[in-house]
This record gives sequence, C-alpha cells and structure tokens, in this order.
Amino acid sequence: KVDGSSTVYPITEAVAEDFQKSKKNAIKVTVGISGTGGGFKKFCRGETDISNASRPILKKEIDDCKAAGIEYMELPVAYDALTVVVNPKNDWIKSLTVAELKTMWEPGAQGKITNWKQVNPAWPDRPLKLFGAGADSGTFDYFTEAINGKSKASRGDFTASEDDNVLVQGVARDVGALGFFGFAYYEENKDKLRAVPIVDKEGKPAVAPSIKTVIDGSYQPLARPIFIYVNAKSADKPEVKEFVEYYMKNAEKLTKEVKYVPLPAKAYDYNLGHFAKRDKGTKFGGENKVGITIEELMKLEAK
Amino acid sequence: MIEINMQETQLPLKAEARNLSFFYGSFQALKNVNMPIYEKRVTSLIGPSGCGKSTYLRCFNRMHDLYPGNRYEGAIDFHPDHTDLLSPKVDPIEVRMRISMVFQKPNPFPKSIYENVAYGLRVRGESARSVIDDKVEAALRSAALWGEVKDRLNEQGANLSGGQQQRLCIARALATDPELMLFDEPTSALDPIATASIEELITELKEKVTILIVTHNMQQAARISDYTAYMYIGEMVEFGETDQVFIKPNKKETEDYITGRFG
Amino acid sequence: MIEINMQETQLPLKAEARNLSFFYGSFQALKNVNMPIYEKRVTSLIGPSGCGKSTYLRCFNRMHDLYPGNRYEGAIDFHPDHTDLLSPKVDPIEVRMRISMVFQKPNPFPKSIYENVAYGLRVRGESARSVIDDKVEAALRSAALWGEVKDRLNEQGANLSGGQQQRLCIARALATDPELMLFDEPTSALDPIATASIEELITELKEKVTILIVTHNMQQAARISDYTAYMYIGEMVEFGETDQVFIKPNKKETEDYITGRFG
Amino acid sequence: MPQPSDRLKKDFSRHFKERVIEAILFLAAFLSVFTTTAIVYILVKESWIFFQHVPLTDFLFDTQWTPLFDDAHYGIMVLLSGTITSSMVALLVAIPLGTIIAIYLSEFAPFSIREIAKPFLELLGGIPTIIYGYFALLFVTPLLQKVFPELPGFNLLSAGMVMGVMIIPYVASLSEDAMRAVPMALREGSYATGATRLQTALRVVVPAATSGIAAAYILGISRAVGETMILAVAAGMQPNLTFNPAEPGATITSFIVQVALGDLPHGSIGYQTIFAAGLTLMLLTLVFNLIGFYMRKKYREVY
Amino acid sequence: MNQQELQALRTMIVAHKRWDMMFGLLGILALMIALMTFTALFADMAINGLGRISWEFLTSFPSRRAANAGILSAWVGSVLVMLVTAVAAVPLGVAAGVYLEEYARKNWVTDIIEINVSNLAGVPSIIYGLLALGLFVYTFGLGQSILTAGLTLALLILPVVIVATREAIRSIPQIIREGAYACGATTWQVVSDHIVPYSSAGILTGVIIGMARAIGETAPIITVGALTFIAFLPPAPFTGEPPAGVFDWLFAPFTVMPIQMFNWTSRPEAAFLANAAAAGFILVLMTLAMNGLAIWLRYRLRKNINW
Ligand SMILES: Nc1ncnc2c1ncn2[C@@H]1O[C@H](COP(=O)(O)OP(=O)(O)OP(=O)(O)O)[C@@H](O)[C@H]1O
Ligand SMILES: Nc1ncnc2c1ncn2[C@@H]1O[C@H](COP(=O)(O)OP(=O)(O)OP(=O)(O)O)[C@@H](O)[C@H]1O
Ligand SMILES: [Mg+2]
Ligand SMILES: [Mg+2]
Repeated sequence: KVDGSSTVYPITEAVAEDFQKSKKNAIKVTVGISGTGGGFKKFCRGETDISNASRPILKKEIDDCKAAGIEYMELPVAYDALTVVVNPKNDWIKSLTVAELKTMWEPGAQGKITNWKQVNPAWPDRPLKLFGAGADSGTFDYFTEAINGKSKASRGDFTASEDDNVLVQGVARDVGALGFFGFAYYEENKDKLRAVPIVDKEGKPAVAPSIKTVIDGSYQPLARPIFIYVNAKSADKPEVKEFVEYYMKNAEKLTKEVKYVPLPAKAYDYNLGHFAKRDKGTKFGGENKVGITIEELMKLEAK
Repeated sequence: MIEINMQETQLPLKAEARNLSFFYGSFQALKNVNMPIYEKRVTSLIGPSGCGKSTYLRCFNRMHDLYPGNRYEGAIDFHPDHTDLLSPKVDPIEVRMRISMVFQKPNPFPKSIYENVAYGLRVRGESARSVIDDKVEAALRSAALWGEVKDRLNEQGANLSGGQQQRLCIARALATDPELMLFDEPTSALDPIATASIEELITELKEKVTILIVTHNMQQAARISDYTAYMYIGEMVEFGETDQVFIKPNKKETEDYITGRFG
Repeated sequence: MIEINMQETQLPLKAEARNLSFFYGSFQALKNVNMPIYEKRVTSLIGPSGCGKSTYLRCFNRMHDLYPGNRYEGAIDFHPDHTDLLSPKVDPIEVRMRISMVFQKPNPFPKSIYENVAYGLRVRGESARSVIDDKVEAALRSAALWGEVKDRLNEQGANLSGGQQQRLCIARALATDPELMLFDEPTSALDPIATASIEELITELKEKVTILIVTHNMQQAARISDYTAYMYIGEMVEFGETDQVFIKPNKKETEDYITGRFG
Repeated sequence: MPQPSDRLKKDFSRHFKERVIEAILFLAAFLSVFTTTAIVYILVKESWIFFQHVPLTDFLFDTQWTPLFDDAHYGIMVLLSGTITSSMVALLVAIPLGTIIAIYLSEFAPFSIREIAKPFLELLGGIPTIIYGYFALLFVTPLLQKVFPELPGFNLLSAGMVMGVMIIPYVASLSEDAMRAVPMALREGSYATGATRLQTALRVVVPAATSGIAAAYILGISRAVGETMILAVAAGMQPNLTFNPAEPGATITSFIVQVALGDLPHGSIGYQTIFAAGLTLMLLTLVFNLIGFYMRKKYREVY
Repeated sequence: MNQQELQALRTMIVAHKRWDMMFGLLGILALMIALMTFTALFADMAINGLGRISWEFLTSFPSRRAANAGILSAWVGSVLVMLVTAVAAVPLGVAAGVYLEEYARKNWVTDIIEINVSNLAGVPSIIYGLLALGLFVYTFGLGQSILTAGLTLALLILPVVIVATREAIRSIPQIIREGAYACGATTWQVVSDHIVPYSSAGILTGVIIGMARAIGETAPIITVGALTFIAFLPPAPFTGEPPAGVFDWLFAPFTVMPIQMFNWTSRPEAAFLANAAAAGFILVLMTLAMNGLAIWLRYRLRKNINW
C-alpha cells in the first residue's frame, strides 16, 4: 500500500503498474494521492507501507512516527526541477538571477512590486503577474527557501494553484506573467511557454533547465529531490521488499517515461544498498534543504 | 335535434352555441349542442351528474385550453360583436376578461381575503388603492360576505369555512364587472341563508349581466332562472323558458328527470 | 340550555355529546353542546354557514387531533361500550375504524377507483382479493356509482366528474361497515338523481348503522332524518324529532331560520 | 365481530409498532443533528488548538490571510470576503436564471419540452466541477475579457458565474417541483379572471409555492458557499480582502481542500487553520440558514 | 360592451400578452443558457475524449501510458459507491423528511433539526471527508472501503434528499390526509400508502440532483482513503480464493471516476488530458444512466398525480 504526494504519484504509479504485471497480478499494489502530509499521517499510523513525499519528512511527522513506533527508510527517487517560465511573447527576459527572483517574490514585495520595471529598470513598464504553487505544497516550500532564503517566506498576492496545468494557462495567456512549476509541465507546453535560464549566484552562467543540467547539478538552486519512505517493518514483508527493489532497478527508465528527471544510475544503487542495510531515519533532520546537488545528496545518503 | 320553443324570441341574444362538440382526447363529452343565451337573463343548466354541464360551461371561458388534448368543434357566437369564442383566432384572455366564472369547488388563492377579491382588478392593471378598496367592498357585499369578513380582510382566504370560501370566490368573480357570468353550482356549498342571498344577488345582477348557471337544485333553477336547459350525456335534450320546461316539458326524458325529483 | 323534547326517549342511544366544547387555538367554535344520537336513526345537523357544523362532526372521529392547538372539552359517550370518544386514553384510530366520514369537498386519493374504495379494507389488513372485489362492488353499487365506473375501475379517481368523485368517497366510507357514519354535506356536489339515490341509500343504511349528517338542504333534512339539530354560532339551539323541529320548533331562532328558507 | 367494548381498547401491538416506526424515523431525522454535532465537535476541538496560538482578534480583524507563510497572518475576513463575493455572483446568476427556468418549465413550456429539458438541466449538476473550473478559466474569462479588457485572467467573477450555472438545477428543478404541486384549481381560478400566464405564474403560482422555492434557494446558496474546485481553478487562490468580483480571490472551501490534500504535515498549526476556517464557514451558513428559516416561517402559505 | 371598450380591452390584453411573450422568450433564453452550457461542456468533452473511448478504455486499469490507461477500476468503483450511497441516503432521507412533516410536533426540536438539515447542505464536502475519516474509518472500523465512501457521500447528499422530500410532502393537500385518516389508517399507513407514493416524484428530483453531485465528488473520497492506482476489482460475491462472501466488496479498496479524472487533468502530458475528457464524458453518461431510471419513474409518477 502506497500513499502520499501527488507529485511523486506518476513515478510510483508507473512502477506499480509494471511491478504488478511482472508478478502476473499475484501481488496487489495500490497507490493513493492524499498529499505528502496526508500520506505521512497514514504512514505514521502504520496504515501504509510506503509513503510518497515531495519533501523530506518534517519534525512533527518524525515525532508522530516515533510515537507510534514506526521506523522507516528514506529513499530519494527522482528530481523535480522547478522551472521558471514566462510568456513566449515576453522578449525582455533572457535570464533571471536568484536575486531578481527574490525581489519579485520576497514578502516585502507584496503590493509594492507590481511592475516589471520595478524589478529591473531596463525592463518595460508592464504589470507583473505572478503564478505559483499553493502555499500548502512542498513545491512552494522549496521555492521560497531556495529563492527567499526562508521556507514559506513569500508575498501573498500571486495566483496559486495545486494544478500546474492551471498555472500553465495563466502564464500562457498573459504577456506580463511569470510563474514556476514542475519541469514536466514546461516540457509538455513548450509551445505556450518559455523557460527562463537561472543564474544561481553572481558570476555563474545562466542555466536553462533540462534533464542534463539537472543531473549534472548545474541547474541550481531550483532542482529538488523527491522521495519515497518505506516502513521498516513492512520492508520485511517479501512483497514490499520486492517492490522497493523493483522500484530502484527500474526508476531511471520509468522516471524519464513520466517526464521527471531521474537521479544518476548510481544513486539508485546507493538506495538499494541503503535499503538492504535497513538504514533507518532521515538525512534531513526534519527540515528542507535547498540547492543540494545529486552528488551532495548521495553523500548525505551515504552517511 | 332539440326544439326551441319560446314566446319572446325577439329578445337580444348574448351568446349562442352552434353545433358545439367537445372532446377530452378521444372521449366526446359534448355532442352537437345548440343553445341560445339571452342577454340579461338567467339561464340554468340541469342534468344528471357527469352529463357534461361543467364541460359545457367551461367552453365559454375557454378553460379547456389549459389542458393538452382537449378539442372544440362548432362555435359559440358572442354578441354584440359576434366573436366566436371558440375560434383559435380569438384570444382566450379576452374571452375570460369578459366572462367570469365561479367554480364547483371553492378555490380561493392562498392570499388574504382582500387580495383574493382584488385579484381580477390587479390583473387588469388597476392599482389605485381607493378604487380597489371600493370595488372589493362592493363585491364582498354583493356576495353576502362583507359582514362576516370586514374585520379580517387580511386573513388568509383558506381560513374561512367552506361556504364562506365559495362566497369569496363569487366576490372575486363579481369584482371585475363581467358581461357574462358562469356559475358552476355556486351554492352547493352554501347554507340556505347564504344561498338565498346569492340567489337574490343573481336576480339583481340580471339587470346588468347575463348569467349561465349550472345547478343540481331544481327548485333553485325554477326560482331564479328565466330559461332552463336540460342536458343528458353530452346532448342538449331540451331548452326553453323555465316555466315551460318545468311545467310542460316537451320531452319525455326531461319530464322523467324533473318528476323523478319533484314527485 | 337546550331543551330536548321527544316522544320515544326509550330509544337506545348510539352516542351522546356532553358539554362538548371545542377550541381552534383560542377561538371557541363549539360551546357546551349536548346532544343525543340515537342508534339506527338519521340525525341531521342544520345551521347557517360557519356555525360549527363541520367542526362538530369532526369531533366524532377525532379529525381535529391531526392539527396542533385544537382542544376538546367535555365528552362524547359512545354506546354500547360507553367509551368517551374524546378521551386521550382512547385511540383515535379505533374511533375512526368504527366511525367513518364523508367530507364536504370530495377527496378521492390519486389512486385507481378500485383502490380508492378498497382502501379502508386494506387498512384493516384485508388482503384476499375476492373479498375486496366483492366489497368494492357492493360499496360502489350502494353509492349508485357502479354502473358508471364498472368498466373503468383502474382509472384514476380524479378523472371523474365532481359528483362522481363524491359518490366515490361515499363508497369508500361505506366499504368498511362502520357503526356510525358522518356525512358532511355529502350531496352538495350531486345532481338530483344521485342525491335521491344517496338519500335512499341513507334510508336503507339506517337499518344497519347510525347516521349523522350535515346538510344545507332543509328539505333533505326533512326527508331523510329522524332527528334534527339546529346550530347557531357554536351553540346547539334546538334538537328534536325532525317533524317537530320543522313544524313546531321550540325556539324562535330555529323558526326564523327554517321559515326564512321555506317561507 | 368482537364485543365493541374490546374493540375500542387501545391496540397495544399496533400502538407499539407505530411507536417503533416513529422512533426509527426520528432517528433518521436526528441523524442530521448528530452529523452536525460530530462536525462541530471535530471543528471546535481542532480550532481550539488553533486559537491557543492565534488570538481571536487577529483571526477576525487581520486583513491578511497567509497562514502558511513564514510571516503568518490569520485574517479570516479575507477568505470570507472571497466566499461571500463568489457566492453572491453565483446567486445573482442562479436565482434569476433558475427561477425563470422553473416558471418557464412549469407554466409556459409545452409538456414535451418540460419533460426533456428537466433531466438535462439536472445533468448540469452532475458534470464534474473541475470541468466547470476549466470552463470558467478557458472560456468564460476570455469572453468576459473581451467586454472588460481590464479583467485579470483569474477572477471571482467568472468563477462565480460558472458556479451559478452549476447550481441552476438546484434552484430550477426543486422550484419547478414546488410550482407544479400548486393545485390546478388555483390556476383555473386565476385564468378565469382573465390573467395571462405570466400574471398567473407571478401572482398565484409563485406565492403559493414560496415555501418550496425558498427551500430550493437555500439549498442553492448552501451549495454555492460549499463549492470548491471551480474557485480553486478559476479564481486564482489569491487571498485578497475584496468584495470586488473582478479581482482574484480565495475562498474558505478552496483553502480547506488545498490544505487538506496538500503536502503540509498534519497537526501543524498551518493544518489546524482549516478547522478554524471550516468553523467560520459553518457559522456563516448557520446565519444564512437562520435568516432563511425565520423568513420561511413567516411567509409560509397554505393551500 | 361597446366597440370602444372592447378596443381598450384588446389594447390592454395586447400589452399584457407582450409581457407574457417577453417572459416566454426570457424563459427560453434562460433555459438555453443552461442547456447550451451543458451542451458545450459535454460536446467539448466528447470532442477531446471521444478518440479515447473504446472497449479497452473501459476495461483497462490505470497506466502511466495515457494510451493504455483505462477506467475499469474507476467506473466499477463509482458504480459500487453510488449503490451504497443510494441504498443509504434514499431511505434515510425519506425517513427524515417524513418524520419532520408527518410525525414531528412543531417544537424547538423540529426547528433545530430543520435548521441543521439546511445547514448541512452548506458544509463543504471535504469536511464530510474529515468527519468520515474519524468516524467511519477509525471509530467504526469500516476501513478505507467502498462502504465508507458510500456512506460519506450519503451523508453529503442527505440534506438535498430531505429537503426535496419535505417539500414534496408539503404539497399534498391536507384533505387527502384527512380522507385517509378517516378510513382508520394509522400514521404509518397514511405515510406508506399515501404520503410517500404521492410525493415520490418530488423525492426523485432530490435523489437525482443529489446523486449527480455525489458521483462527481472527489475531495471527501480522497480523504477517506480512496486510491488512485488500483489494478484489481473488488471481489464479486462467491468468487476468488478464498471465495468472497456476498458483501465482501463493501470492504474492498477502490477508486472512483472523478479521482481518476482529477489525476489525469493535473498530469503534464496532453494525452492524459484527452483521457480526462473521455472519463468526464463517461462520467456524465453514467450519471445519466444512473438517473435514467429515476427520471423515467418521475415522469410516470407526475403524469398520474395532479391535485
Ligand atoms: N379531464 C377529463 N378527462 C376525461 N374525461 C373527463 C374529464 N373531465 C370530465 N370528464 C368526463 O366528462 C363527462 C362530463 O363531465 P362533467 O364534469 O362536465 O360533468 P358534470 O355534468 O359537470 O357533472 P357533475 O354534476 O357531477 O359536476 C363525465 O363523463 C366525466 O367523467
Ligand atoms: N382551522 C381553523 N382555524 C380557525 N378557525 C376555524 C378553522 N376552521 C374553521 N374555523 C372557524 O370555525 C367556525 C366554524 O367552522 P365550520 O367549518 O365548522 O363551519 P360550518 O358550519 O361547517 O360551515 P359551512 O356550512 O360553511 O361548511 C367558523 O367561524 C370558521 O371560520
Ligand atoms: Mg360539474
Ligand atoms: Mg362545513
């Protein structure tokens, strides 16, 4: 039984589908989407074997799990590259620095920064319309932390939606729009949107999001890992064990198929090792970390 | 066919049914009815239950138009302007504005007594409070109800007793000064006193309007009407002056019916 | 108080109202009514509209129980078992099973003609088709409706003419062999032939059941009833044998009422 | 026949049966009270925790709603304004249209049209709300923008309007039933005085059916207040304190759904806000309903 | 009436009829707005989704490949959940409506119930989900099952059914009740022989509207634990290994149509959007089919009952 984030869902669904087929339906896998938070709630009550998570497990949830005596393994499964997009008719943006994004998005910008000109005097006098993920989502947490330096610190007057397709529509319609969402949505709507290369720090080159740049770690800081958490007790059950192993072996291929960015092949090997060793607990200490590359992540995981 | 025998054929007509047939879907409820209605006279319609009296009456104000599947044949010629009441070209609303009706079962609106009576006036676009006040009072007086309800004009019409409700409906029909009034057993729910006052009222009204009344009470027919028609299973068996119909009917059937009751 | 004068006081009673008062909320519609009802006799109730006849009648089958705020005082002693019909300890359903009622406005159920008549039997748990068939036919015959509807027993009751509907309701009330039957102006919607047959039926029924009837038609009261009560604004003004009440009433009011009509 | 004296005794088995049935029916009716109590219990219990962190005055009087942000504000008025505005728009669409349709179907339309149109009308309530959401976003908003070029791409107006269309069946179908139940004798009485269809409809049928029509309205209003997805998709999820339908906004319900299915850890203060918001909504509908209840009591007509 | 007066009368009637006409047009217009919206939405789903509708679509389980994905588990789940909902909500709603109209004395208890009922209609569906999670799943231990979901939706639509029932009952003329009571019927006999049959057309309207809403609900169902990927069906009675009991399916995990749809609409690939449209199309057809019986029944009933 798997439940949790809808962001991770497509990957797990793909794995579950193939796994179930390879077992000739002898093993029944189910996947739900009650959100990372909802997923952890069930996970920490021992109702699910595996929880999909678009962010690391947080303090509160660690405590809950501990209280219920649930131990778990944390396995990153893919990268979700947050892509900053603008309308294709927008001809004044070639790239954006993190600082510029911060000007637009920081809490102090609320009600003040409403025009492109205010961000950079070189830009035209046009209303600035912002689109982003809902404040409840891991995506939002990650973005705010990466850009504004503090999780959940953001201006409030932007159009939010849980459904990234809605954001796609919003940006595609408005020349003055800027938004961020998962890479896959950009990939599918390339004709309607334009991805903006991001300059991580002063002096670094502007990097456009792509599978390559994410994997090689040059697309920073907006690439975030997503996880599955496996209940340690369930891991002793043969069907769960087989499923997780199947997951790690096929993740690279299937991740690509559902348009997410896979981790490098060796990362999955690390995970398998981990899993075999029953290496329990989280490496994130109950909070989000931003801007880690795959390398760093593997190092973390290897600890 | 019926024979019409009367003394004062020179009387002006108010309406005349000519070869009137009526169908509820495929069921023919009226068969080739011919009948004159004289102006400023009371014509009563008698006959056994289910013979088509109500059906006939409801042809005059095109009530049957409200239901699908109903069909008229023939004509009702309405004087003085010779409008054919049944012609599809004639607007049923115009017909109903000129011809008002009191139903067999009292049907007050779920409104106050006042508004029930004022309804016809409001429908005609009257809005002057004083005019309406006057007409409502006059109509209620004529319907012998004013005394009982003058202090509770704002109460619901449905709170009245059965007889009071029927008188309320009569007042409603009266308020708009119709040319022809149709009464479908108006006194069947009334006590003798109220009945007497309604009968008196009908006799008074004769001065101004023409009246066509369905009744089961043959004494009532004899008392108040100038002409009487006897119907039987959709056919007009006999029509004539009331005295003549009751005393010396032309048809055996009529005599049977009347004596079956009077004897 | 009223004086009861009669010749055959030795007659068995079927019911007796004792100091019966009735209140619609705070409005007192019946005031201290005392009245005997003799077994296997027809008692008729006359009086002007709104005087409380229906209210009185509806006390007998506890119809008023259906509405909140209604209140009885006094008693109706029901013979032979001396049950107080109004006692809260007595089940109104038992009361209604023994006492059936025909209403002022015909109220057929929106069911087939057959089911309308069979309803009382079904309520009593009767389910044998043949028994019901027989009773339905008998009831419809008694109500002088069989001939008209025997071929359309499965049609809706509402498709009948007003008079037919009322006869249908009478058949419904008859089908269950009640001990006492209440009629609230049962013939006000009927034509003379049907009225005559209902009157005849009532006269026949007298052999088996006791009958209490409200009527506006004083001739009817005179024709069919053995006893007559005259009510006025909630009070029982006079009660006596019909002949005596009509020919030599004790009270001035009664005489006025009757002669105001007969004179 | 048994002795009459036996017959009139209370029949105990029948009496007992009647009582049992009454008790069962009462339980069914009381279920609603039980449900409400359970809901209120849950809401109050969780809100209690919430209000220990957030002073009631902030909750009521703050003009910002950013419970999930780092700089958290809990001004419920913001969501309330969105809820009220969008519901008002919806009602301004649904009540006139629904009533007109009901009158038309009941009093004007030929039999065949009525019998065909009504089921299709009712299907309007069966279209998944997300489809309505996209309809508002992709069809109605651009259409409105043709008329009001200033209109932002996400706004309460188009969401409210589409929501109005969605609740038409509630208003129209139930009102039509109520009107149809008005006895023919009343219509005949009206037509016999020379009234037109419209006069009959407005002066006799509608007043006689008031109670049913009011019930239909109340259900419609409730449905509007409780609606979620349309607003989540088309209104922008942007917490603005505004009663201007031409602005984007967020409503209580869309907030609740978003958070309940989002990535937030359950039990955190951000998560707890949904209960406080839910409680507020419940109080709001209660006020509506109380008003409706007393109005109906006052104007109920009997025939 | 002389010619002049007649002329005046006719002028007035023409004016009145103009209003009549205008209202008639307005009515058609309003109806058109509603029906066109429906048609547009439906046609849009049809255009986008029709290409995907095939036997395979109906008989396949969800898949990561849009072209292989189907709605078998979803539609089976929806049908079963609706079955539970109808079986629970209709009798409960009718019983409550009947109690309030025919039994309850008009006192404060009734008032409270009445306010409660309409108040519940405005509670957002997700709150019902939270309630059901606590109550059905944890307290009663019904699990994250078809039964739980069906009962949750039943609670959700109960107010509509109750209100429709009450209004339908109210429109029965008092004189009909009196006639029945006068025959010696008990309250229950009056209710079962008259009140419920004569109000069933109105009750059906409530059921139709309520079920249409229930079949499209997502949020509460997700909250009580509906799944998204599930590649097997609930056990049919007496099948499988070990043989399932008659009611085992009630406790099976499941998914429903709208969840599948929502999931697909939020996927990036355009092909999934077509799937969503196809699922929406089928969902509306299902609603129509589900309500078809009720609509037909109502049509029959309304023809027969006229006051
Ligand atoms: N709506 C209807 N559909 C079909 N048949 C009808 C309808 N209304 C009346 N009838 C039939 O038409 C015939 C005439 O009915 P009508 O109501 O005119 O009788 P009536 O003479 O007024 O009787 P009553 O004195 O009892 O009121 C009857 O046989 C009746 O059954
Ligand atoms: N439900 C009620 N609430 C209040 N008052 C009522 C109610 N029903 C009747 N009344 C009043 O009680 C009195 C008696 O009414 P009742 O119906 O018994 O008269 P009735 O003698 O039967 O008259 P009718 O011959 O017109 O039928 C009348 O004044 C009437 O207005
Ligand atoms: Mg008639
Ligand atoms: Mg009476």
